[in-house]
Amino acid sequence: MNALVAHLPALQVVVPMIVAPLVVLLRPRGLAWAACTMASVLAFAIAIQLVQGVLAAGPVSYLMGSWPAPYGIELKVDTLSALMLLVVTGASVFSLVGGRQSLDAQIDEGRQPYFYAAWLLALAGFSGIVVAADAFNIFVFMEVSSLASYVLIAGGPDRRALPAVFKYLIMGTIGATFYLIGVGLIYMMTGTLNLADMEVLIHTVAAQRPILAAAGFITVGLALKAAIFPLHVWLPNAYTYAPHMVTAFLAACSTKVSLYILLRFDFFVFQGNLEGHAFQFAAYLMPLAILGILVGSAVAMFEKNIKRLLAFSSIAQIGYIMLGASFVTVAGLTAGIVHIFNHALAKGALFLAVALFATVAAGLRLDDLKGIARRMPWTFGAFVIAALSLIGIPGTAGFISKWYLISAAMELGTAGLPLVAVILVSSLMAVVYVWRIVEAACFGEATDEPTSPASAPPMLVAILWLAAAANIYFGLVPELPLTLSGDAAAELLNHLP
Amino acid sequence: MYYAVTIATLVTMGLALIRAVLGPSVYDRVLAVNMIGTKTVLLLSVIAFLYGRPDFLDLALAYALINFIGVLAVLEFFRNRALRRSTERDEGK
Amino acid sequence: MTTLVDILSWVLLTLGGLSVLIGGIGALRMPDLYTRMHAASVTDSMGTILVLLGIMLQAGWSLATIKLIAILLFLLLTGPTSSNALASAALLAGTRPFEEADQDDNEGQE
Amino acid sequence: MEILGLYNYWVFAILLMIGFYAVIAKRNLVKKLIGLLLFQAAVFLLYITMGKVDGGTAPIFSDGGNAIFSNPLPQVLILTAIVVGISTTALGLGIVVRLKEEYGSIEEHEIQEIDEQ
Amino acid sequence: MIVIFGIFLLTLLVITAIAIVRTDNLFVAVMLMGIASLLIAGNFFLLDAADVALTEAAVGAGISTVLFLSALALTSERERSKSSNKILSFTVVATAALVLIYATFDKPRFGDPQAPSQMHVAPWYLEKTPEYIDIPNVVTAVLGSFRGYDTLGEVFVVFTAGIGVLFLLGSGAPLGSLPPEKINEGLRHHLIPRVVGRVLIPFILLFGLYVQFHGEYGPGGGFQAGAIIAAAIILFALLEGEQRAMAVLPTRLLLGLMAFGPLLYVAVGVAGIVLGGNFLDYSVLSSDSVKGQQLGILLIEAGVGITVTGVLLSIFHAFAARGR
Repeated sequence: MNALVAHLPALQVVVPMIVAPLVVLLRPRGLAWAACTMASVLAFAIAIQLVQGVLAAGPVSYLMGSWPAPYGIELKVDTLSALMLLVVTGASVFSLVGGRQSLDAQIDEGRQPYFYAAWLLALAGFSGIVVAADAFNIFVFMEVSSLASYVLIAGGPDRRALPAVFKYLIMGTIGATFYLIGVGLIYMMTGTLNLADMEVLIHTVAAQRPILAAAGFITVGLALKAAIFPLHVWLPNAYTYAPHMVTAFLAACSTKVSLYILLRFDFFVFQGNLEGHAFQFAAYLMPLAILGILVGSAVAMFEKNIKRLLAFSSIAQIGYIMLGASFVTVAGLTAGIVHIFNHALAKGALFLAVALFATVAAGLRLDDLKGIARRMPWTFGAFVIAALSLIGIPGTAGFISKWYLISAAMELGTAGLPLVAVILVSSLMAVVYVWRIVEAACFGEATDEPTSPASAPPMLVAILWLAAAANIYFGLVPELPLTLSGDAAAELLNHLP
Repeated sequence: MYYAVTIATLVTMGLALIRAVLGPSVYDRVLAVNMIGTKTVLLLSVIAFLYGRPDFLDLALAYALINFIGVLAVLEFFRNRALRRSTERDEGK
Repeated sequence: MTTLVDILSWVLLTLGGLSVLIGGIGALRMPDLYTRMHAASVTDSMGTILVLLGIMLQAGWSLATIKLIAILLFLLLTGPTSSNALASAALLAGTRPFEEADQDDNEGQE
Repeated sequence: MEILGLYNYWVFAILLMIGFYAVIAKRNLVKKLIGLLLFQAAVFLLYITMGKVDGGTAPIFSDGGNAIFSNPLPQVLILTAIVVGISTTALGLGIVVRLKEEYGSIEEHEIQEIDEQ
Repeated sequence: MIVIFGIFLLTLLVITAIAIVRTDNLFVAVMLMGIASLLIAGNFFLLDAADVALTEAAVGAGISTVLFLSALALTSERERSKSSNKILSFTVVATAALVLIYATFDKPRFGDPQAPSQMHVAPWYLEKTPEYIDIPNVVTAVLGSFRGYDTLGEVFVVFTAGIGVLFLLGSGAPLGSLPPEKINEGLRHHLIPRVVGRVLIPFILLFGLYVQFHGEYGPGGGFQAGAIIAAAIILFALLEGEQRAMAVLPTRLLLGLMAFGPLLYVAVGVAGIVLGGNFLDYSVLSSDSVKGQQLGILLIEAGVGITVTGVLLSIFHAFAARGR
């Protein structure tokens, strides 16, 4: 067993990869879900092991094929990637364990093996990005995860999923290709693909223009993938028409993985080396983050479909993460990174609740949800807890990130005051859109009784409550995510001169 | 002398490309694609010798083969289209 | 002996290059599909044979020559085949040869 | 020669522009995918160009004495990228075929109009 | 002189690209795309990238043309709408291009042996390949071993695309469920292509195997071989009809190939762990580390070839079956 511990970074990616082809071949269809869930749980366990290892002994490095680092491909798990692994694998486990009935209802039985294989590939792709320490390897796994995500989203029962996924495919591929151009330009000037090596070598490059262009291309490409305002146009429809469980999974981790690469590149590779890059980074991203927060929340206030509403809220939340990062201070980065974790908790739980609503309600417009609180009190209770966490009420996980964000903004002095105002205003907007759902659910009169009194799958309710409880737990005992993100922020900023 | 052949091949590729762009019918374009394909095979063979690496003739062989399959695929596409049109016409009546 | 082989191969290569070029010009300048195909086949068969034979003489007796023979055979088999398939497809689709289609003063030049 | 030395990079930029323009401006979905292929092909050209060494030959050892080889690494990367490109295209075409079946159209704005009704 | 040839090819390429964007006939655009692929592949060959040239030709001019044509047969071949918001698009595109051209002026000169990209990692590969792996083709060595993990990812990208298309379109109708008059006859009534094709297909398959196993010595490898073998079987399907091709290689078998390839690759990697090395460390596969590396590369190349063949044929059948 001890021998295997050294191989955990590789196994994190390899375990779902082995199971994916097997799932396609499984004969009795029901096994596909079971195999997929088991692989996911195993991946989650590996992630927990890695988090413990990183907290105890610092970053773990792994040499693929035993080739030394800049020549072969290196994997590296530090606190930031450990936190991301926890989010990615956790989201997968929660949605799979709870989501069986929901997925059975939305995906034909004959197509399920392909679907679950794609799920595992998405999981492998996200984990692969997070553990990679090689710029080109990140591209390869980015494509694995993207292609798998397209497949998952295209599984949506509504035909509108197809145009949505096509748009995502086009924009995602443009983003990935931009990233590839950036990596190519850096390689041209430094001759390496290893991130740590790049960081050292860019110092020695006299001519900065290609590097500057590379920074631009990589930032824009990843911003496309991460749906940073105004490059978010693919996101609302993709999230709305995907199968509910896919939305829960992807909303919790997919854009965040792209944000993770963005942070890694901008802080590790560029900021210490490009003159004034920290300032440019802040100057470009802060307005976009603020606009994203305000526009996302504002649109969410007027949306009629609950999934679309939550999708626009996601755009605002991505804005929070970027806002924290754009301070370029330890406090700001800590706030941003911890919000990756907390937002995954809140949004994941909300989408799980939406999946439960969908089993009973006729549709997912707010009008369809009238009176749902009386029909599904338990589900609704958990929904409200998660929504409070989204708003940032004290006692929930969301509060922690908002609190850190506000204190980080206060550190900036008077310049921070408008930012605090933005955060408060957008929180009020969140109150408004959450209230619209609550109002419809509690006080609306159901127009007609459901034709089939389908009962909510108990497993999903249990998982939902687990997620809601996690929102409260990490609101009261936030040490784990805070330690991880604090360390990660310090690590990222260590690279600044 | 290799250079002379290379230049002749390249110029012919250019001429065929003009034909492909001008058309006018799709068959002209297929013809042009086929021509460019065979000229690429010749080009590769000559350049392999120009570079002194005759082991790269494999590539020329692969190109010849891919080109053939491409042209047949196009013709199959035509045949299908003609079939589809005729069935559509039948259904229209 | 080598000089003789060299001269012979240069001649072949030159002739090959010329046929390739002439075919290319023909494919561009000829008035309709079928005549263009005629011109293209000059490059496809004559040009290919001459150029590849020329290279073969240069290569001498080696693995490269065998590969060149394979390429030559392949091109000689597939070239006319695709031309045939193309012409029949075009004919079936209703593209008429030049003299019937065009009524202008080009007629009768054949 | 100095100008020629950058010619490949300019062609890369132009090709990238053409492909990118087709992706953004064209409303036909198949045309968008074709544009995407061109766009990616441009990037392949960038990588392969940077790997070329004067007087070098392909990085495959042979008995001949030439000791200068071009850079193998960009070639490896592009092999992978070509495969990734065709995979994306195949999946995109699959989606286009399904769209045609569901909506009867492969024009972006027509699909949008159908959805809005 | 070679530089001039390259420039000429690139110029033709730009002309082709412009023609592709301007034509409103999608079919013509696909044909021109095939030409563009050949031109770009020819240019790769001039730039010393033999392996890439082979792949680009097999993929761009062969497989992608076939896939586009299959999709066009199911959709439509005319582009009905004009471009939208041209000015905005042009601004975005022009910005990107200006950034790139701005960056070119500090780039190392084309072909400069002192350029940083030739100095750091690359010489190590050229120097160490004979010592550690001892195969002539450095590209295969880097692809299979030094950066074998990337190639693993690539195989899974292909696999994902395969299951994606099968998920969207289904794997095609099983044999015998169609009324006989509906069975696609292919080009069977065209006697000449059929006879010639029949003669050629065995040789093409043989050539595919040659490319597969010769990849360590010359240009080639699993991906190119997979594409060539798939192309040969697609040729068979075109000449003899879809149904006969499916009878030779039923969809179930293709699915098996598709899943077996990645599994073989991962299994080789895991064998590295089991035998005491790291993941994808082939040197532990045999008592002699060089032999182990060669064995590992042989096996993973086989995995790549199997995956690519299976996936490409599955995708082709999925498209073809949709048309019935």
